Amino acid sequence: MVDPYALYETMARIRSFETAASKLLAQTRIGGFLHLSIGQEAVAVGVCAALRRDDLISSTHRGHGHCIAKGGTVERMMAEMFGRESGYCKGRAGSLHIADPNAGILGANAIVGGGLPMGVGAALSAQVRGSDQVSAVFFGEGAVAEGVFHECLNLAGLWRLPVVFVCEHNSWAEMTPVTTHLAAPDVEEFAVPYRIASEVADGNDVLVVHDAASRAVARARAGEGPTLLVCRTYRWRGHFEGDPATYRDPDELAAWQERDPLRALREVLVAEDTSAAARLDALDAEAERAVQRAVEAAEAEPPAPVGTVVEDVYRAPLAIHGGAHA
Amino acid sequence: MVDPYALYETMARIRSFETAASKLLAQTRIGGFLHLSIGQEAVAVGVCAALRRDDLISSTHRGHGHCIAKGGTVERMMAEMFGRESGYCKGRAGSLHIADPNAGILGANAIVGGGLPMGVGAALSAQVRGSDQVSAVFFGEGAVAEGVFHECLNLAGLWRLPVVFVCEHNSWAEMTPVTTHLAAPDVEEFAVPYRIASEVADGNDVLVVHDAASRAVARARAGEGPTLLVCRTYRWRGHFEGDPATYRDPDELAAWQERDPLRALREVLVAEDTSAAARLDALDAEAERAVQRAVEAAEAEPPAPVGTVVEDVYRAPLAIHGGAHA
Amino acid sequence: MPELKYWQAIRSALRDEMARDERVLVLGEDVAQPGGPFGATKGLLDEFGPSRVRDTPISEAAIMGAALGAAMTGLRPVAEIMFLDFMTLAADQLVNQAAKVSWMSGGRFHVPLVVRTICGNRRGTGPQHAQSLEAWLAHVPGLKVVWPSSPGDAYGLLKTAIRDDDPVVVVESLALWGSRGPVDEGADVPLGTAAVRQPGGDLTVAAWGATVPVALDAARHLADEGIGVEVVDVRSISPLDEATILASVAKTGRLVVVHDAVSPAGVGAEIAALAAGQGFDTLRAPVVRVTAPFAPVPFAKHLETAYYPQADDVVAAARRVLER
Amino acid sequence: MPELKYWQAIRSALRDEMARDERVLVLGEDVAQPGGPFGATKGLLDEFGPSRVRDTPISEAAIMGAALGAAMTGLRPVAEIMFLDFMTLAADQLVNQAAKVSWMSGGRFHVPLVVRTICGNRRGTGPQHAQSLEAWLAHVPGLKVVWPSSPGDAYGLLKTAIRDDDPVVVVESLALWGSRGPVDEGADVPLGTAAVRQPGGDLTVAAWGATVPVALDAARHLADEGIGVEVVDVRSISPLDEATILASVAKTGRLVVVHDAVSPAGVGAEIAALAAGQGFDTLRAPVVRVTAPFAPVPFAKHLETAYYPQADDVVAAARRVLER
Ligand SMILES: Cc1ncc(C[n+]2csc(CCOP(=O)(O)OP(=O)(O)O)c2C)c(N)n1
Ligand SMILES: Cc1ncc(C[n+]2csc(CCOP(=O)(O)OP(=O)(O)O)c2C)c(N)n1
Ligand SMILES: [Mg+2]
Ligand SMILES: [Mg+2]
Repeated sequence: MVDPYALYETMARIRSFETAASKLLAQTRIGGFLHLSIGQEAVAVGVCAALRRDDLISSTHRGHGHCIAKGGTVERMMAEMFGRESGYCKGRAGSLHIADPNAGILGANAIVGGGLPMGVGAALSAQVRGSDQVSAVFFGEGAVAEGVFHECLNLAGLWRLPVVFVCEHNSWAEMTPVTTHLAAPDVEEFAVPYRIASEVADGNDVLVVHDAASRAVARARAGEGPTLLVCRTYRWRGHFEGDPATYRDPDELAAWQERDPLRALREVLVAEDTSAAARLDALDAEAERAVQRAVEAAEAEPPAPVGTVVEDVYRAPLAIHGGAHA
Repeated sequence: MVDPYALYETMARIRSFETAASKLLAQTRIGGFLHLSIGQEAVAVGVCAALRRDDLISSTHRGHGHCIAKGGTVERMMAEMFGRESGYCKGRAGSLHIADPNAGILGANAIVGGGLPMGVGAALSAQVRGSDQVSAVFFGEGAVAEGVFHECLNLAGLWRLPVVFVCEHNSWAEMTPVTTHLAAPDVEEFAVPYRIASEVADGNDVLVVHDAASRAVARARAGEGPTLLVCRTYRWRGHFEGDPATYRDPDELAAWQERDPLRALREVLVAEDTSAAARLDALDAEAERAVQRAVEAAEAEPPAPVGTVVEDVYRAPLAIHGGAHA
Repeated sequence: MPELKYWQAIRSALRDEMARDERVLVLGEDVAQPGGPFGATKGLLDEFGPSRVRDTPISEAAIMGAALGAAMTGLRPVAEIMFLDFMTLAADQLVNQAAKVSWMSGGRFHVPLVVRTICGNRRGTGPQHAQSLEAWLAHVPGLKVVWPSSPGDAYGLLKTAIRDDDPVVVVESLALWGSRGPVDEGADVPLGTAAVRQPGGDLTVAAWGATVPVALDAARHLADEGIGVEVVDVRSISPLDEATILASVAKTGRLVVVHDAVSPAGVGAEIAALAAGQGFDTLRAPVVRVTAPFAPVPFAKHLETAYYPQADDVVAAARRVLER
Repeated sequence: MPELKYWQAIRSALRDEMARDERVLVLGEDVAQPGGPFGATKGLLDEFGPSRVRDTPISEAAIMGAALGAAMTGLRPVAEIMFLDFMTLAADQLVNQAAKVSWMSGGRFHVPLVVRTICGNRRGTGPQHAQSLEAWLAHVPGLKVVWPSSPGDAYGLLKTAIRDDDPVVVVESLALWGSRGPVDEGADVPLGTAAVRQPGGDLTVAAWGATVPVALDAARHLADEGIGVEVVDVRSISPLDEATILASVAKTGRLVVVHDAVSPAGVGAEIAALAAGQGFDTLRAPVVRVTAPFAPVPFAKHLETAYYPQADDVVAAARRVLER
């Protein structure tokens, strides 16, 4: 049985991390394109809690939540945002590209749909190696319009790969609503022509997401093939930090904020147990402290040395061609 | 009402053309990759007979039938196979790339799925220009695994474009059966998540294809959007000329040859009218003569001048960079 | 002449051409209702309506191919591929289809297609939003490729591209997005022409897009030392204005090429090869390419700054070449 | 040493590496049951079973990306993209993903991925099956690219590529498919090395893939006239073996590059630029590139023959360079 307090704790960590990142960017203490998942934490946490540490995920441009939920540390993520060598990408690639083999994070991705095939490939690898690892692939509903989504569903369906396709359906792709970018919003219907299982979950209810994901993961682990899991949710912030999001109706946002995934879980737990509130408050506070420590530590580190930018292009260093000083 | 004799005539012309091409290649009088549609003529003819001359088609590597049915002449097609300047591509691009603006042929295509978007674009153009032209896009079931197929269905569904997607479902993609390359063979199911109409037709019955296509074209012309029309059929020859097709069961071929689209229509017509046989024989003979004349004419022409290969890269000639004689 | 920002010049060219020619159609991700990811299509939807200004799904291949089909059948589409890096997703439609249709059809179809795309170099956009892939495009027969470095050229080249009957890729620099300059709405900028931004007799520096200001900066430094740098804004990546480049090299005898792309098989290699070929007899020193190192584009500002050529790097390269 | 055909050498390398290392996986269109579109994977399914030898759907992006994911998680996949032209469909997965994973992950993920692909040049396959796009690949940091010109190299380079921990694209020539040659199953051919196929003192001719026989042919002609041509089989397109090329140019002072790709921003430009840069002081004549004209590849045999560089063209270029 999943511990709901653990779920809450992780959601709180994501919320704290992203809230901090938003402020840091506004203060220009960090730079870059920042896509926050505030409001969508339940999907990342519900799904990743159904996974083992040696399972794999592939993530998106809106990936902080996935990475934290899968076991990425806020220290190394924050160091990456600050361009520090201790960051997950040695400070060179930024928050859009966090990856960690130890935590089973294949990578965030700045290409819409770009991470799907590698997630399918990880499932293929598990199948070939005879491992029971499972791969979960996150993507927004906007990625459904990318052809590669369909290539992946077909391949996974054909080979019955142990993969869970997790659609974070927040009804917006940048500044464009789903009615403008998908012929129909019901992404789960794509399971049918590929003969794969599907689940639809309330993406703001972490327990519901976790249940659905657990069934999907169990099927995958048992060799029963892929699942398309569609979670309806909503992003609170603009598409990226700096986007005023004037394109959407404030009431739409307000309605979804009423359904804050953290508050929703809190209400469930408090209704069950009167001491819950204090416990959850403590988790909130600890999440904030942890993120604050990570910020301070990252900020105190020196910038990644300039020379490191040409490292790791290949496993063994090659004579590098070109460069300003060629 | 469609004239079934006209349908037969066109099927006979395609059959003759491809039979001749096969022989010419075997005799090395022509070269190149040759993909024949013998056995599938009813799809090309049934669909194109439902189109007007100013409607557009986009075709495939197996495109002779589409081009002839849409009004391409066997003379210019044969000249192309012979590499003559009077060929549709001035002899330079070969049978895989036949195109003709006058007959509404956007082009055959050597990239699986490569012709779909341009067909959708032609429908977009009609819609923007306020024309009632319709666009028909041919593709094999193998192309369903290409992501671009899905991008096209989504776009056409969203914008309700006047396009008919015609799947020539012959259950093989090169040497690989559909069970190996599609998670499920029922291509028509893809209409559902895109909210577009679908039709399934016996691809070896030209009257049935024509009926289904006519409904689809009527919808498109009336502004009611796209249709996915799936025609089950079979290719008699190998994937390309020279492929012995040892990978498939001879009984499978034999069963489909029993259902020869030309013979099937002949039987219908003969049952209706005792004088039909003679009339159809005459059409067969005339088709063969026409193709023979085209072969002779093409063969008699000189090869396309070598210098023409650098022409038409741009509309107005540019200084050409490079080249062996640079 | 009005002063406009780079992005305003783009918008202005789109607006003027759409008003002039009803065959012009704009399509891409977020171009209609949102007015473009960075504002370059603002107002077009209101002025020209939803039929001619269309938000698309995130489907780069379909965007490119649908624009191609529309171009073949009577329209003059301007398709937007948001970032040059995403051209990889539309590459079949661009390279195997659009670029070849005129040739394959025996010159019977034409493809009056414009593809606008942004390069995010020098703007902290990281390894998948900042690649300079102009060399890929230059290697494709059937395409024309331009990269404006000023608002004036952003306007003039886009306008000419829209009026051209062949597929033209217009690469725009996010780094120059807010730069201001005069825009002459009467003047076309012909495709296929480079522009000498500053004359000089000692050394030719060829640059384009966001490296033009870098080259001009370096030229100013060197001018203080009495060294005359001729800065050639290549501007037309394909076809290259070989005559202008060769004439400059003939005059100076020395060539430095600066670009933000990596070096191997870049457009800098092409220009160096041109000098080593037709220009050989006038060349008095090695050709030096000042480029990004052979690595993806870093996100962190300090790494990005070090990654891209700076004026100092150009000055240093110039000194090496001038020693000879 | 056995004599094998080019395609048999490929098959042999695949077989040997699959037998040696159970992490090696082969996937692609028609590679398993049919044994490959041109036979290069025949017998692998029977020997290694359906888990490790897989027929895929016609989904180039998914093939590439699935192979990438498998490479990141413990396997060493050999993915086949049937023709190099189709790399356009897998370009995002190759360029934006596979090539960058090692760098982006701070060196924590590695991508021991091999991509085999055929170039149909000189085989009547026409404009969408015969493009030589090696310059695109050479322009991508994170990729290695080789193009064997003989059965021996087809074996040796593929074997080394499979053992390499970075993504390697192996381009194979359909034109050489049936060519025979000795295959030393013991010898590895290291990536990043060129091979001097024939020594000579008067002129360097650099070539790869199907132009190597053309260059050798030209060299024989010129040898009859007492002219010593050094033929360098570039073989490793990325990284280039700059040292071998420069050493040859230092010796001969003259360079002709022959390739089947179009000229602008081709790998020939890179090699010319190398000579014009580091090699400048040893260069005594203009560098001449003998390439395809700037047009798509024609299908008709007589046009195709005229389109691609022939030995005569190389001889003519050599004469021009030797006049100097
Ligand atoms: C291939 C590609 N096309 C376009 C973009 C620009 N882009 C970044 S995020 C985004 C919207 C994605 O929407 P969705 O998949 O629903 O994810 P969400 O942002 O809603 O989480 C777009 C168009 C991109 N990064 N990659
Ligand atoms: C993008 C691309 N991938 C692979 C090929 C090689 N190829 C040519 S035809 C074909 C099979 C196509 O099958 P299908 O679409 O069913 O058409 P059919 O040949 O059955 O008519 C393949 C794989 C190609 N031409 N283009
Ligand atoms: Mg979304
Ligand atoms: Mg088929």
